[in-house]
Amino acid sequence: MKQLEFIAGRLVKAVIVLLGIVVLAFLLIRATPGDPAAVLAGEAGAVDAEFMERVRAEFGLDRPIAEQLAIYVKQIATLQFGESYRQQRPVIDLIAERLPATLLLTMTAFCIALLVGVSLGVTAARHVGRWPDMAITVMALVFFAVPLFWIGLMAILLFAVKLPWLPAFGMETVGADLTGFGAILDTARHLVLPATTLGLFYIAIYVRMTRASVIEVMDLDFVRTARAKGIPEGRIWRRHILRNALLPIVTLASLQAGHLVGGAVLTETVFAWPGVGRLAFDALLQRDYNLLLAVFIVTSALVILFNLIADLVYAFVDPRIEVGA
Amino acid sequence: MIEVAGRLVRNAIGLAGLIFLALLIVLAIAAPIIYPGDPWRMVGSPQLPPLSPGFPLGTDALGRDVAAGVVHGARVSLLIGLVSSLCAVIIGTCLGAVSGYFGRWVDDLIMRFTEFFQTIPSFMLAIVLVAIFSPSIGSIVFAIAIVSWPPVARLVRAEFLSLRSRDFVKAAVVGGQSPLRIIFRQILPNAFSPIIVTGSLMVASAILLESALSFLGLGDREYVTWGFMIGAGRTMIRQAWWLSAFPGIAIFLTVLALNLFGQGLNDALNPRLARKGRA
Amino acid sequence: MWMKTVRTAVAAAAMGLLATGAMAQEQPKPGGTLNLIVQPEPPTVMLGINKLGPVSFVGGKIYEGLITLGLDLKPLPGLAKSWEISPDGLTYTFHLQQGVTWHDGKPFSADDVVFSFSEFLPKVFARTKAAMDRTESITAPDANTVVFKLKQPFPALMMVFDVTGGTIVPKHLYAGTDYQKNPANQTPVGTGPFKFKEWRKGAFIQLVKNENYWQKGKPHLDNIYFHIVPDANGRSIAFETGKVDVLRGGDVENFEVRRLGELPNVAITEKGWEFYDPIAFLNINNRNKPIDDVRFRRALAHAIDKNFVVNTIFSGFGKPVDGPFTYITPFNDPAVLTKYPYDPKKARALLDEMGLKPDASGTRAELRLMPLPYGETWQRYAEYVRERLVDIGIKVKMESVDVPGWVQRLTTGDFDISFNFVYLLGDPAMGITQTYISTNQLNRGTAANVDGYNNPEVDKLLQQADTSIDPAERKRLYAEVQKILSNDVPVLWTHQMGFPTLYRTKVRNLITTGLGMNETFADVWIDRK
Amino acid sequence: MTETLLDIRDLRISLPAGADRAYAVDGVTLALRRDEIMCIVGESGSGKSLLANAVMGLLPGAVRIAGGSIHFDGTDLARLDPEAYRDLRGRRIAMIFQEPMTALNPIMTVGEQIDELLVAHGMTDKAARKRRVVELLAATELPEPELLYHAYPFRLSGGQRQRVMIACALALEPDILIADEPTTALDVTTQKQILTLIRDLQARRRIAVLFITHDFGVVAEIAHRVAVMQWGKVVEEGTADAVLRQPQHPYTQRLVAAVHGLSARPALAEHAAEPLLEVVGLTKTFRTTQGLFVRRKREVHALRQVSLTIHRGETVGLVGESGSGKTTLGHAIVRLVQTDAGEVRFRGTDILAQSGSALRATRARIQMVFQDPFASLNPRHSVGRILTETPRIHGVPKAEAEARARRLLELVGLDASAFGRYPHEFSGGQRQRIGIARALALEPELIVADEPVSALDVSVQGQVLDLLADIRRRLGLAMLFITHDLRVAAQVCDTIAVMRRGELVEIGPAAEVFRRPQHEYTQRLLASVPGGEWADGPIREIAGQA
Repeated sequence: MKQLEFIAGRLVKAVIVLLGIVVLAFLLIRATPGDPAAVLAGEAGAVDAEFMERVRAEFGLDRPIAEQLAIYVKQIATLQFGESYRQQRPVIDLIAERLPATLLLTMTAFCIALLVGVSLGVTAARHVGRWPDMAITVMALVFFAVPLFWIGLMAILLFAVKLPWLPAFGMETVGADLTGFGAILDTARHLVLPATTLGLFYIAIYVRMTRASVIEVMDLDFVRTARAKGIPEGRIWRRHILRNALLPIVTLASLQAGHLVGGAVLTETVFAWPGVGRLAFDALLQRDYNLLLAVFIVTSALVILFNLIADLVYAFVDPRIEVGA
Repeated sequence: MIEVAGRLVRNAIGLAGLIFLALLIVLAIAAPIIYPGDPWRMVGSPQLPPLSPGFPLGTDALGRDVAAGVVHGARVSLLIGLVSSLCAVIIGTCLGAVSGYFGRWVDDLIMRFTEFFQTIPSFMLAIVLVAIFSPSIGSIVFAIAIVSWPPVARLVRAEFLSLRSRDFVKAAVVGGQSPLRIIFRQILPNAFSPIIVTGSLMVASAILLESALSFLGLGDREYVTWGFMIGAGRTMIRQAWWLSAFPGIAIFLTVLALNLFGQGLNDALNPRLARKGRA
Repeated sequence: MWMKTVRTAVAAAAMGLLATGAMAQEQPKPGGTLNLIVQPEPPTVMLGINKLGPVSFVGGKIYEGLITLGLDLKPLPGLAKSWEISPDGLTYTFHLQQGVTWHDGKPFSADDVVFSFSEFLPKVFARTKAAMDRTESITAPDANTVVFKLKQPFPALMMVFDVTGGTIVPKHLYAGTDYQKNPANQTPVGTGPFKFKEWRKGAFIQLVKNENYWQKGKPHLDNIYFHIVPDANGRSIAFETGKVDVLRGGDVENFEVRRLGELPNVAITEKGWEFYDPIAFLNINNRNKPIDDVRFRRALAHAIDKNFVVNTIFSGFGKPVDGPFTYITPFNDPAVLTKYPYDPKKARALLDEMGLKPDASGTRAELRLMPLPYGETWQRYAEYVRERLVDIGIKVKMESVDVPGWVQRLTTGDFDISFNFVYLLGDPAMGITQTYISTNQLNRGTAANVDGYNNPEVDKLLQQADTSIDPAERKRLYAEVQKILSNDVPVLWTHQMGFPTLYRTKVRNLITTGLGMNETFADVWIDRK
Repeated sequence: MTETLLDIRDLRISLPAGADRAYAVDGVTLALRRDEIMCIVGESGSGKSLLANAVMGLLPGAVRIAGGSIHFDGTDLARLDPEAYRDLRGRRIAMIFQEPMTALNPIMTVGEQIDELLVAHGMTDKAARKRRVVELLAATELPEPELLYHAYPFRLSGGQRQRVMIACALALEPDILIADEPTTALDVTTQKQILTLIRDLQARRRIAVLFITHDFGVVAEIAHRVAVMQWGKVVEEGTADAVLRQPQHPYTQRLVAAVHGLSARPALAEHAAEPLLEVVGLTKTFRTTQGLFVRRKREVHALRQVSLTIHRGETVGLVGESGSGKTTLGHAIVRLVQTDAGEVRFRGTDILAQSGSALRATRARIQMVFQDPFASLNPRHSVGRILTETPRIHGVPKAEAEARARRLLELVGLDASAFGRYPHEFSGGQRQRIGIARALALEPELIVADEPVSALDVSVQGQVLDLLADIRRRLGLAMLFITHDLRVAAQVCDTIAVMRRGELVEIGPAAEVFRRPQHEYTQRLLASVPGGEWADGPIREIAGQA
């Protein structure tokens, strides 16, 4: 009952934030120079005033901006995201087509980053000040300092061209018509390069965070207590240090997971990954307002969703947060 | 402060970062002397490989000197990095300070506002902002600052929350000092070290962000930046690797140096942690 | 430098011819999959409602026009097996192929053609609308005949019957509906040799063989995949690693074409753009000072080295031009043109003559330069022009924009100098008039007279030439237009563009007409050993 | 009977380079016998905690044993392999720590934390372990042990947590219990209970206890034998009686002398009859929203209808345990918190209604001295700036403010050269002097001193209290002296006010309150003061004169 109350409360808050984002994003996107009618007309081959008027009228672009905003907010309130100007299809369909790809990419990258980053961070912290720590810290710095798209290009050249081990781009072997396990394996092969590339940067972040967090927890009183109790080192690390140190990492990480979804534009571009980030960037270049806005709203909603999950995860693993008590 | 400088000097890694940055800044300032004139000028034959006579880093598709580009690019990349970080730090510090100091509804309001900016996918927001104002140094700096300030605000708020309950702040209140004076003269100086560390790391992120925007074709074409050089050179990566390799290395080294410097600074400002690190 | 390029091109063309000759004896092998790239990802493949390049490329396999155009721009049969034009140039009669069915099995008839031209296309496509506005009636005397009657002669009319300008759409699916929103757009139904199968957004579009195609025994291919690869490097790697068999002009930057062309079993051709006939020029806003002074425009023309542009920036693809026409159109007449060879000294002298003396920093004037946001080559081009202008003392402010920004600012006249290329579309009445006539200026698209050039004499000559039915008369009138334009320099023409197509030699009969890659591909086959 | 369990010989523990001395523990020889409680007493930095950690083999990384030996039950601990040492810890030597709030893992239940100890030492029967844990929790007098087994530490009070720690320590019936300041962080009544518990358990199980403390009161309460440490050396060792009543070493004598009895000193000076500050019906309720999941309101009544009068020149001692509202009252008077109802009249004017310049003027008249000498001075400001900043704001010209600051430094017993230095260059006691000087810089009439000596070592406490008394006498100041330490209150206050849960339960002249406490709570408080009997006893008087 109280959990429900809590979730309801958080949802109300989320809706307020989302509403704000709708308004802000709407105004921002409308502020971009470039008339979607002109773009559409230009695409359609040649431009005439009548065609542009018709497009404007069709999408309500001829009304005052305040009225457009009111209409849009009203639409969003009933979960109507409208139609893409360019593709003449409901934007929600367009996003639904692309979202799984983005989620697959980002979540894989996220899991790689979290797993590798946390293990390396813990290793560094256990050997703090000695060579494994130095090596891991330097490696994390290198990952952090190299532009992501640059690593992507290099990875393609190396692993897809010079050593043709992995596919360079796309999400599947087109035309192979694979099914079942073969299809999964095929997608996995396509996933390796982009997910690793995207993951590298985040590995660096998690290494840093984990290292700092573990070093901090290592010195806390209850760890000393555990030692005084004669608990074996292995268990001290697992039950006492890691569980406490990873708590904030896990929550912080789930917050970032939301952002990853919106931040994969570069990776999707470099690896021709058919995801939402690229969709949004193309929508911007085509002034497809409805589509771009919907991507903003959907990704923001995802961030909020991940925040909520983060809270729940935190509450689940940290007894200090009172679950409805 | 002298002590901090001393500790920084003793921290070999931080020192390495500092020296590299100092050299880079000297190079950036001296760019017009080393490579006078416009770096866009076509001065040699197109696509000379590195170590060609007169062109140590080669030339590009139009016969422009890559070395001149890298040196002039340092100016703009560093400038964008520094100015946008400075803006982000100022915005974040002001909001975070007010939020943390006054608490209650002010805090609530500012934190909702901050959350809001943290919820919108930041890279997309940056892209849209640059598109709105059309790519120019100003709009890029603005966009980077706008997407970068929330972490600073949160950090400063947290610092203020912990500092404002310190007794010296209470003493200042009891002594009749005004809130503004307390924020800026009493608390802020004590929150400087984490802000400076965050700021130095933010410069690195800003340089990366600018290069990413440039990569997507959203750079200011008036100026040569490293990000632009990579973006322009990457399509020719198979014909002329040096076009994107050298600016890439420049970004890498700079970001690395900034991180090393930031970490060194962090250790120097928090001797407790540094000692722990060595223990 | 460019002589060598021309020689290479000629050699390539000769080899291409030989190959074609040799292949004529070869028996096409049926089956196989052709992998292509479509860039950028089209908004739709329903060619009726959208005329964007990628839509024509994909949709051109699904839909058909009444005719297609040969490499020499002569009409060839399509859905129409023959046609007659009355001597007065006012009546066009088309006789349709028989036994044609739509992909959904419904029979195709003259009704579909009448519907397409009288109702569908004028609603969605301005170019066809403009042409159809010249008709008095479109009728179908019987199921296999369509008659167009014109109000006044318009010899360029044939140029709208290709698959893009004259896409024939099924009346039974579209009559009385909102064309843009018709759900049938998602599963296009045409008469072409390939049927729409699947579109994985952001990944690929798949077409499959139409077993009931009206040309018996065709098409030869089983499948066509159009891969979507947004990054230029990715596209070139896709070709290099054999993922795709063909790269269309513009898929990769020209300098990559040179490299990829040297791979084994790969050929380059510049054919297949004869109908589109792209010409590149710099838009210069004639309304703005000091561009309004013809001496200034001439100075600009002298400042740019067209050979450098073609050879270095466009990697040798294309041919410098000195006037509004390319070497492809029969109306081109280089003899009458005033030429502006690359000569910075002369440029400076002209500026001096205007009284634009350099100030302390060497600046005579200041202009805004808006690059064309179509990739790195155009970016280099802008950087080159900026450098050249600075050289003659014109300070340049580079204003970067994305495509919509470019469209908006160009079509509203908010620019000083910009870059552009337009299609000449087989006839000056289609591709020349729009750019120089004074009645077609702002908010009319990027190929309009955005520069604000205004010469009543040119207006008059163009109108006469467009409606004349005598080819000799037209040639004379257009020569006059070329003479005046090259003297007035309303835009800075640089070159006839080359859009090289890269393909693996196992792909046969790839480019056979002036529509090039937008052709139906009914004849394309893959040689498998 | 007198079997030696722990034999420490000439132990030296080295500090890392750069520390203030080379050896934290310098040649300590001690023997701990079965069935006795040995107290190691010393001030901060004496090395007593490191000694305890050395026995446990839990010295921090950079600190090493440089010489000497520790034998446990005949075994040289230095020769023990790590696994054997680990098994020794918890099974034969157990330890409890000072901070019960942080010594337990926050994300494991109480039961699990005791259970894992049993597992670590080889107890495999799950049901038996469960029984044992519940039994232990009951043995340490924790309520509802069955339920507590599944509770997380954050639900427990400080005293309860310390009991859990003790239960944990005694789980395997060790031979030695090392207790490192186990009651320092607790309120006085809780301290009393924990001390009683340790004493009882020790007696019942006949184990040896090494009890580390800084408080001679606690020593008097619990010790059989005492070792006094200073600068890493044991300066005096003997039976509790001997050390407490006839301290031999001057350092021990000084420490013992610093512990005052509860019999209040005679009033220092007669204070005027006219009230300076009147607190009338002051009420404050803190409302916090708690819980991430359900934002549930929790109300804490920090002040309930509190009324109090301070006369000119009077020192009112406000005593009570943590959470009693005494600090809130102090903060309310200097207007650091907003109150809900009631008045604070200063010279007859309600200052709670003031704002702007009137408030500023009042602020100058009422100043505050804070508890933590490390937190109360801005580390980025020089002493000169700290002392002159406030007067400058109140319109004192720069030169005069500086002159006044120098006079104040002299007054609080600091060298004038302190003016240009920064807080971190001073010791705790010196910083507290600077804090007092800052409070005096505005020449106030009333000083609210919030636990001004609680963070200081006993010997320094005395000096600061003397300073306060001296200043009060010289300047005729009134003072509200907030403290949890009844001994300190007895030393300086004319009037004592006792608070509990936001209410003022008793107020009266100090001598009266200490001699004849009226309220049950006051009585309990007084009875809980450790070593009360000893401190007030006649022999101590002699020691005090020594």
